[in-house]
Amino acid sequence: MGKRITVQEAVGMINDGDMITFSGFTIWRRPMAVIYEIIRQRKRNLHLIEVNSGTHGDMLVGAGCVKVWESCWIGHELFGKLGGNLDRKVRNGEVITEDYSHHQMLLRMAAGALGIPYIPTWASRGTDILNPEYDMLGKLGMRDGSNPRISRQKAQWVEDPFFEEGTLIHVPAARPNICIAHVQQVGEDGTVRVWGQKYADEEAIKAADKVIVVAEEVVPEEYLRREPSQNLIPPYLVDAIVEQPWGAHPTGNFGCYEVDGPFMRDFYNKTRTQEGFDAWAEEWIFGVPDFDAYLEKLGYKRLQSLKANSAYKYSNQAKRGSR
Amino acid sequence: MGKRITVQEAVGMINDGDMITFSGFTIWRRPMAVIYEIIRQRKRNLHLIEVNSGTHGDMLVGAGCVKVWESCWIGHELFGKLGGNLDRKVRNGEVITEDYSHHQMLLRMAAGALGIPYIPTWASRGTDILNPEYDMLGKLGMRDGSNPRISRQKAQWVEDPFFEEGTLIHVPAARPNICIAHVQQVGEDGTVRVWGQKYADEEAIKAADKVIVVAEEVVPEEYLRREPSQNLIPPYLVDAIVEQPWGAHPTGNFGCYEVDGPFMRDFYNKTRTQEGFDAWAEEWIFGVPDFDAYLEKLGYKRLQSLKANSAYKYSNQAKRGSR
Amino acid sequence: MMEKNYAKPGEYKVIDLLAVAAAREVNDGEVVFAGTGLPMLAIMLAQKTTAPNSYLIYEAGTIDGKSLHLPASVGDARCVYQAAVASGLYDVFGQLQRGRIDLGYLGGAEIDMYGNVNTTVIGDYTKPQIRFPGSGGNPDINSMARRTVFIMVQEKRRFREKVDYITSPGWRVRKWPGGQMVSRQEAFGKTFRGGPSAVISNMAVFRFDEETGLMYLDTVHPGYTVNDVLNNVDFKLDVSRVKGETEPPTHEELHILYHEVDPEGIFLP
Amino acid sequence: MMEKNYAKPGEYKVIDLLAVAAAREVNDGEVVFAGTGLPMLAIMLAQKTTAPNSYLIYEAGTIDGKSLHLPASVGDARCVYQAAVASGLYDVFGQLQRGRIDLGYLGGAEIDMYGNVNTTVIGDYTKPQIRFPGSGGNPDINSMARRTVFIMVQEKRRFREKVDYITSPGWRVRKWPGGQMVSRQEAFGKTFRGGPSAVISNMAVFRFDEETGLMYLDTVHPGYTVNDVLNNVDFKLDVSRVKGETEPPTHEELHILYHEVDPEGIFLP
Repeated sequence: MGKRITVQEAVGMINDGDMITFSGFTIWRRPMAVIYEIIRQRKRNLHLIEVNSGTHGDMLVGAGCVKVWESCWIGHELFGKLGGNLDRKVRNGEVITEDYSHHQMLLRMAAGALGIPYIPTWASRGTDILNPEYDMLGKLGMRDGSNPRISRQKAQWVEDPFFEEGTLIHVPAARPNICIAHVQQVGEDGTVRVWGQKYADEEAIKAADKVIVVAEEVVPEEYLRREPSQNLIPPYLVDAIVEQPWGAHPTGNFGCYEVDGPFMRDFYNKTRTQEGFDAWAEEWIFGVPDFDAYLEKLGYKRLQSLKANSAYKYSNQAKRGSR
Repeated sequence: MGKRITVQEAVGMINDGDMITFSGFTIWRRPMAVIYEIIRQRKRNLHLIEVNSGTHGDMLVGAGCVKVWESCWIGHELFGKLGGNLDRKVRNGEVITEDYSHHQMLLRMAAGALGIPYIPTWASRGTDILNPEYDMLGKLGMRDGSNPRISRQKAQWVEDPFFEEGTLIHVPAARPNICIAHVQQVGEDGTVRVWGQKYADEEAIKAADKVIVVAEEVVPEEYLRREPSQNLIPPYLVDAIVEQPWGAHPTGNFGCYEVDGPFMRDFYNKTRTQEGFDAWAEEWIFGVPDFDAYLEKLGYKRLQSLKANSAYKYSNQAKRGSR
Repeated sequence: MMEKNYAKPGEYKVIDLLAVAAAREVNDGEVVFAGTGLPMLAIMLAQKTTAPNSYLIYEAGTIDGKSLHLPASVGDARCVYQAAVASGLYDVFGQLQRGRIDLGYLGGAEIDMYGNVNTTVIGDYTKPQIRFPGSGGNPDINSMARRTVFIMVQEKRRFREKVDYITSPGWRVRKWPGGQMVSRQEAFGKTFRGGPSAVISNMAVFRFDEETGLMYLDTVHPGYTVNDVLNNVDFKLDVSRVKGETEPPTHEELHILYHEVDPEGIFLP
Repeated sequence: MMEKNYAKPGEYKVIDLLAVAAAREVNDGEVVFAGTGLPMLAIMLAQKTTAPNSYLIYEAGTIDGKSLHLPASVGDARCVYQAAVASGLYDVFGQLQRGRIDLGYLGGAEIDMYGNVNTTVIGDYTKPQIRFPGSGGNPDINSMARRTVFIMVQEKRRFREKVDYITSPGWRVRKWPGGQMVSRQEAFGKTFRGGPSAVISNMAVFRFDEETGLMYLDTVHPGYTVNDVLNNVDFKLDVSRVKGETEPPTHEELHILYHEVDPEGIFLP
């Protein structure tokens, strides 16, 4: 139906300065093919707004694409205890961070998806997340309304007048320009099916104004529509479709492939310096023309070892622990 | 696991004066076996709080079980253009009504499910739903906090301070004592699977303090857990399980059976007078000892004609229209 | 382009014309919220004629179903067949509030000259003469979809200067607290989306003046006159802009309605 | 009852004791929120010993999974196997805020004497020395589950009088705006649920005084002394209530941990 585009074209839909969000959870089901291409196309001043971040976010930060990182978490789980690039760039004052808690970020995305400007929550009272001194966008004068996607306040304290249960917090809706989602299957017209845990994908996709869906495979609409209660998103919410097998590597994808732990650990280790990251990016991003070439460089054997067993939904080949 | 009880025992869990909600949508998937038994056990002063109501709600009203009806809609779709009992009892001042819009009721239930006391919405501004003269619970002094489930205000007008988008409405959470849900399948421990449209079941179940699940069939947990992304509710949110085939009759149930239109139309016609309703209830509720006897009275042929074709998920036998 | 083969009065029923006129309000590619009855006929006819790429949402929680048999209500099992998504109210109402819905189809018991609709009570709300089903999603759709088409029965007691209860907001509404009648945008700003764009009755099609928010007569159905309409309206109706006759159903449209959309005669007698 | 067959120091590693001590905090039938690592070991051990009817929720969106292979993170495909529900964050965090969760397991980089935990930065937030991953769900779980158990590394620089950043609220917290340190309930009333009920380190188990909210020493692990603990705490720790030695792991527990819970050695070296 004319929605099929390439990874390169998908990244062309992203503008410098865009507020952007992604599918997935920490090191699972991140749209890595698009992430690499964003870096290759040298997008700048992105405002990441994410329920949680991970390898993909730290990579964008390392490549200098990110001005604001607004989320609750960044790291590589077992394969890297923090976001090496974010850590360094925050220490150097090169990236603006705005911290909310996980539930708050989720609710912010849910409010965006629901079309309301804010939502109440009990979460995270008593913490420095709500310390007005640490409202970084506010301190930098970015809450003046000049960017209509940045709320005028970080949060608000309000008394519950309905049940008199005390003081709660209003957190502002997340309103990204664009969401890039990697999923297992998309129909030719755009119906999205996600297998396994859905994370916060529904909220992220619905909160965004534009949606790019990258899928392991594009399948007939009729096939997905045999079980409509297993589908997450209808076609008219999807602006563009990219078919990219393995497109979430090195993050994992339920039913498709494992997290590539050694690849991720190597990445993390190299992010402890900018030079290290730059060399890594030179090898794995700038040194290859596109994602298929990247997969070729990884090689059949490595990919095959990550491939999910179709009964387990994960690989039972990859060695994971010390025994 | 000790959660299996009878319809009679389930109704024993309901107290006079309880705030109560149900699964389903208008004339679909309502827990009718329990509704009949509530009437048989002559529960009184119930406060119905429903995303929408239908045949079941009007039946409870007709039987004198209901003090407050708080919802957005009541009727029998094609088979009865309004709630005959509610219409009569409201005209006679015998039932208190509190009107919200559909989206507002849904959001109220969602707020209850989310554990927050209220939620903002743009819905239904400019209508008499928000006319303070028509805040019936307020006018009757029932918003004084003596019942902690009744909010102190019907709604609140608030300016959006985050994106300056204007005046919106806060509606209070719905906090029922109990939700009674009729579903297709429940596991022995309480995992709930709903086929087809989910309506507002997830919100209603999660908002309530106690949950009774009536299912067409109780199945092994292991069976439902083969596809966990198709399940709606985990076991620990379910307090009691009742197995009752056809338990939603005369309302319909996706994949199981059709709405019994003629039965419903007959019911509706009789509700135009209290005497008519009373005679109907005498025949179909008080005149039979339990729901299985009611099904026996309906008879095999009638039930079989309603039974869903397993490919279509509805009956292709029942004559529906004029041609 | 093939010339249209119109049916003559007597070759179709009023309800057919209602369905056809309503179907013509859909633009191709739009996302449409439809309720039980005529709205279903309208959108399904549109999908089979001029708007094949439009998407149909049912309030109970199905999106873009391709029903093999006409649903008798939006909660019907028939809604789910070949749907893109079968979910629930939270999904579809959330999309509505998020601004994703182009067009809603609604009905009502009473409508006033500003398009305010009543589906709640006749008489005083606190002591009514009749209690109707209530709002359902009427006010939600009519204040959060980009535009709304109402389908109504044309009677003097239904087209009133003032309705007994504003269930669904027209172009001038009550602002609470206080209750003054003010324009939508004046009352609530740009976040108040949509509103009634057309009212289709069994006699005519009405639209609304962008400035004043007042209803005016747009076209009169074949077989009726402007006077027929005026005799069935209880307020001063602007008839100065009548464009002429409502386009009648074509034989092809009637065929689709009776043989493809509602062959069982659920809504079409 | 069979007599317990305890392992002696040297027959188990510190991490084994941590997992076992944490597992003992679960009561049967409880609903438990567990993060990656030791929390997973603890709840899975508990399910195989003293709390077979407890329910395990992973933050990424699975409920009561019966993993065949130990997940390496809460987003792992392995979490889904034989789960009651596989959904997403909106479901499980909603249940948390609704008050459905009995126990959360958490970790942290720093903890103060009131149980405030820091997982965000070392140094000034606006110009940090280290930027950690951030809060994740730590503050959410620790203010909305009925109680929380923290698992920490025992070091002077980690058990501090005051943490650099309160990521997760202890028993006396900052009330904003203003920033005074006040008790949870004083600050926010009864809707502030839960809080840290135990801190389990590699040396000891700590609990909190109900009145003052101050941490005190509860039990010391075999092989450590009260003085060892005092030397690794940077505030005045109440050691007057020490109950004695932490119950060591049994051979059965160790067998389950190494052969059933983590046979691949994902978290257990």
